[in-house]
Amino acid sequence: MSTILTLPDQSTARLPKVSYLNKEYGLKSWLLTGDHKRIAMLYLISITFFFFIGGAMAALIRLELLTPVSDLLAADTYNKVFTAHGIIMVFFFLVPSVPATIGNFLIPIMVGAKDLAFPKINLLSWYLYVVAGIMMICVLTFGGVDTGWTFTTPLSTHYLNTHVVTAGLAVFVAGFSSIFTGLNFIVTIHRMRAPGMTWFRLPLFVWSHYAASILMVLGTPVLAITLVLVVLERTIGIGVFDPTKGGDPLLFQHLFWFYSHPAVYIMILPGMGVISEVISTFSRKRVFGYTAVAFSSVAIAVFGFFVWAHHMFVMGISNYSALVFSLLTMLVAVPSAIKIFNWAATLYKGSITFETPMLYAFGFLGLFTIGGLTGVFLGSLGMDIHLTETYFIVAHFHFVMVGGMLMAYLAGIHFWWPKITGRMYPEGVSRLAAVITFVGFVLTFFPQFILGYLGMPRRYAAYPPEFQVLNVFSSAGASVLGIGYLLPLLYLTWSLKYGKIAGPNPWQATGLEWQIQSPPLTENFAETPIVTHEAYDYEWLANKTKNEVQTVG
Amino acid sequence: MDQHQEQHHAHHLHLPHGPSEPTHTEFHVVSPKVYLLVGTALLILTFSTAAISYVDLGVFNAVVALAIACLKMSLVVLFFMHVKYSSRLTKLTVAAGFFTFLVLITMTMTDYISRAWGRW
Amino acid sequence: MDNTLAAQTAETGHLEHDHPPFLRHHFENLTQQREAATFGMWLFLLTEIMFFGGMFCAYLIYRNWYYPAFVAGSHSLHIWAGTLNTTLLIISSFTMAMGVHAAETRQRKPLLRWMVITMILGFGFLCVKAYEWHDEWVEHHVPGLNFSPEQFITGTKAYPDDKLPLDMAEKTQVYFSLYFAMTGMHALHMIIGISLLAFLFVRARAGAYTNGHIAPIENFGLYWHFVDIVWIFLFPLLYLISRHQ
Amino acid sequence: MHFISPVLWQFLVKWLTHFAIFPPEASSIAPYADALYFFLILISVIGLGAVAFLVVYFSIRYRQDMNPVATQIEGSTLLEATWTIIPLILFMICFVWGALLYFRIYSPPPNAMNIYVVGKQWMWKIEHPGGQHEINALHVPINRPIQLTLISQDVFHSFSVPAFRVKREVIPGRYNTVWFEATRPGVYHLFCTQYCGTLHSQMIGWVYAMTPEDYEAWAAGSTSGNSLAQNGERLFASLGCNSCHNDTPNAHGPNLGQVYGSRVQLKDGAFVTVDDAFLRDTILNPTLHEIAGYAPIMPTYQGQISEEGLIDIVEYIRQLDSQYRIHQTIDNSAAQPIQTGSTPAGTSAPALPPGAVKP
Repeated sequence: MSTILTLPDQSTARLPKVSYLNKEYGLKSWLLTGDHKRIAMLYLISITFFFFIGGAMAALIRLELLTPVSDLLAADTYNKVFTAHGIIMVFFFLVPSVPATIGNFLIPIMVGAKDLAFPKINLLSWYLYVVAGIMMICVLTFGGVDTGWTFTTPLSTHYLNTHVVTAGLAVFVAGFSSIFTGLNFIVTIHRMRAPGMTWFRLPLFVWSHYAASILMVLGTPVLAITLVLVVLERTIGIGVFDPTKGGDPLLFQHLFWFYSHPAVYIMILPGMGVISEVISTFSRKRVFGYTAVAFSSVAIAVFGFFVWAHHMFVMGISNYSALVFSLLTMLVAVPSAIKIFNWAATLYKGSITFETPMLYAFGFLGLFTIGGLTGVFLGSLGMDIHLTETYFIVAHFHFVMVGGMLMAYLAGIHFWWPKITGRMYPEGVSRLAAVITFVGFVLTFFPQFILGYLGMPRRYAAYPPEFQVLNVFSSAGASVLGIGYLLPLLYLTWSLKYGKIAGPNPWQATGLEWQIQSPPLTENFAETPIVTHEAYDYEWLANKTKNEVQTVG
Repeated sequence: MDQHQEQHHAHHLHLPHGPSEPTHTEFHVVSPKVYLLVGTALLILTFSTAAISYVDLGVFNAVVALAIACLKMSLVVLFFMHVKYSSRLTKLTVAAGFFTFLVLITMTMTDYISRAWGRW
Repeated sequence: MDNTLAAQTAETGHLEHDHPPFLRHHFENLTQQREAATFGMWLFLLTEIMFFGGMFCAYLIYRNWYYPAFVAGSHSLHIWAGTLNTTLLIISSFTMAMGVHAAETRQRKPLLRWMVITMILGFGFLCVKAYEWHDEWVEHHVPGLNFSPEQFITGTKAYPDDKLPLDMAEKTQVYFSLYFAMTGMHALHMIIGISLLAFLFVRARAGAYTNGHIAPIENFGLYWHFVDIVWIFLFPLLYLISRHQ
Repeated sequence: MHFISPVLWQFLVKWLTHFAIFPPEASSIAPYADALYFFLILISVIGLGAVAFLVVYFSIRYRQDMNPVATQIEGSTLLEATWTIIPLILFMICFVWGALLYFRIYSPPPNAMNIYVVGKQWMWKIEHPGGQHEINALHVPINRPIQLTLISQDVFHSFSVPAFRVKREVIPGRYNTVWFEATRPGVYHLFCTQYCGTLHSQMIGWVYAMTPEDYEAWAAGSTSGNSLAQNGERLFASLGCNSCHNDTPNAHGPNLGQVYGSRVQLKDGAFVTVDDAFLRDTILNPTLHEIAGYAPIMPTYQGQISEEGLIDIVEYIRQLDSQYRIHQTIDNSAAQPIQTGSTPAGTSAPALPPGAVKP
């Protein structure tokens, strides 16, 4: 199979003498760094750690659901396990996944800046994440928490005796870590762009991070105050959500979902940015309808704030209000559809190759399309009544979050791995991992759609025996999926030492980040770049390469 | 003010600092007289809102109280926080904050208000 | 940089500015640094709007539901304390604005003076607030800890006609829950503000912010004014509900 | 297979006999829900098919071997408009269809038979008007609309019968309602679908849809003796409700006969329809619903009546206008010495128009 991969001559190639990785040595130079690339690496390590903890929880869930009775785990243990899975995966993996690692690494480079606007706040953001993570680990160590990641009142405030307060505060702190990341991105994108880098020359990766950052900055504080109120209600007993004191528990749902619905866009938008870059690079073609894709990100961010009550259609919100929220939900589906079709159209008359990031991106396209379309099932009022709170919704958001975001995350990690480390990952085994992940994913989560329509409720430790066959399929798929996630961990680690030297631009991509050495210098650019071309301008790249060859010749 | 902006740009013309967009701040030093004036107005408004609350205006008590609070807020935002002299970007940021806050309130209220209308 | 944009890189950029010590390496120039700092602060204030926004939203809903309870709860607060505190905060906002002005005009002594006055006023606010909270504790108005609707059934001292039926009197708990959550969060912001101010004061005494590097003072001013604005809304919403009844 | 591994064979048999991919259609709503479901699947298949076709076709046609040099294309406003408007139209169809179904599921017909459901950790308590009490089981006749009035005693629960395609959150402090009409006799799952604590997965039960004859037989055989309304009547008297709500000329409270379903005017001038939720709330929070023309003297009964007791009283007041109620009360009044001296409201003179001012 043909490839666009162009590596320097391995016999003479060396990693650059000076780069962000080896400018300083020692633990202190990492833990007190202001360099966005080093902070991205700190995030990458901590996020991977939490991903595998959350993954272990998922494995336990799937093992327990292999049989209809609650035999491997007792009901209360099961509840703690799925709560830990939810909280860790949402707040400690998905929300920071692409933005805090790849985004942190690339946003300043892509806009042509030396660093994010506030390096110290960037570092603070990581420390907050670590503090929150340690709190969460403490919660798990000292007995867990069983509220579900949704912290539903009055269950969480009055009816549980687990570590709800600590878990709530952990999420609160993690929320501030996310706010600081988003704030830094917005300021950087507005204020730190290199000369000539106009808004419409920005890569779509930057646009989607901009949109996600808006959601982080405006949505997260509402979650923060909601959790503060839950904690106050639990500790001293104020009565904002407590029905026995006159409060309305539905208000908690409103405030919680005011953040937590936009949060799914926080999770998916950066992934969409990765997909734009990858598809463009591997079809050697500018993204079809750049403006449409850019503005659809912003549209998702704006509309994302208007749809939260679709999580509450059966809860007893007013029927009029349900109508409004359902209508708006249908509208927010449109920008996602626009993106999908634009990515598909980008392939048209391209020159397509199938390296690992592209395979993950194809996986993203398929799975995210299914995830998005099943979202329409759930946004459609009458259908939502039957499907909500069942495995259908579990399958739906896993298709979006795992099939979408995680695929995009892996696509991004592979795509920028040579830039981050200066070395290539092994192509063959990584293609295999991409295929395994896709197959395992479909096998795991597709049966759950059927289970959901059959009516199997979510968060059940035990279930009626007629659901077993599909659950066994799902658990079998999960073990395949597990292999699919372990493989990259192994071969990426291997490649740190044994991978081929990548050179500055192995993919012949157009982004600013590919025009500098891999791994980059601490200050990214030796001289402030002046941007004269649009994003994805392959002709500019071809001319530039030709000129260089001529100069050298 | 335009003139001032031009000067500012002229001054930095030789420095590449991001693409030129009409959002760059000019740093305007507000005279203490303005602060004193605004501060006095705020105090007067404070005492008047406290006093007016003792007058029965029906539903307008709440309206007047909130109107005065909004007026006070505008004074603080425009003068103490320099938004009147700030870039369009700052103004847009402030507006975005209030817009999202209003979205939170109005969209939540669609539920609470229409719940009282009954089933359909 | 073997394969870079060097050919197209501007010759300018590094040449003529005089690198003051407070210009961070990743900014091109001071304007960019100051703009970024101000913009970042505004974005942070945006998050603060939404943080308090959640509570204001709850307030709005429950005030509509339990209006008589909110009236009675509001009547039990000391209007003099509320007005005094509003006055203190507004004056402190003024002094802070003057402090920023002093930093802008590079006058160290006035800057220090205004900062001290601001700190004292903020501290005065907290003292009054503490007095009020103590009062409410004595009156058994703290929901969850020692709440009793008694006073609202029999009528308060200031408003003896405020006699609520038991079910509505119980709902004053919602009012006081919001009251303590909102004033508590506000006071927390005040405490953080005063601590920051103390830190800035120490730095300013060493001349840190009168050398043209005014962003920290300016941004702290924004924060302080924001906290003032929150109180500007809390005052009528909590203290001034239907005082004429 | 069985000669390879008997255990595996055993599992396989067990699985295949317990295997389902589609839930039974057992209510009048189910076909409508399924129709929308299949429509949505159709749209999804078309959408996914379109994307998959484009991606696969382009990947083959324009792979690097076939097309070494890409043609740069800016975009196309026409195409953008196409794939904005077509999905928008499809999604709007989904919205309207879904909204119509929502209307159907959450608007009980007026002649529905009412059954009360109380959720608590971790069981369903079902109260039939005839006085049958069930736990984790619900017996209903087929071909008759059944309305459920749901409330939780503690946390959020959710009442879900997949075979009927209905679900409603059961929340504390407020009645929610849902209705269905079973069409096929059988035994169907009843789930709590909102996570409600440790034994959430044990909060399950069965719905028994029975022919009307079987249902009659079951109802007659399982009654506890007193109907809910009768219990309610006793509670009504023992709490002293009838000292005000007694329809005498000097009564302090509104007459409750025929009040259910009527529109009453509140002090602030608004009109509300008296339904279960309103009745329950006026008993607990009378100050929130002061009726025009009456002094606000009703005390709250918060903390004095259990949810079941409230259901009894609500059901009693609900029955106060029907022939059923009058006959039952007259028949039973002799047999019930607990009956206090004052006249039960239901048996007294016809009610004044609701909300009207007493002379």
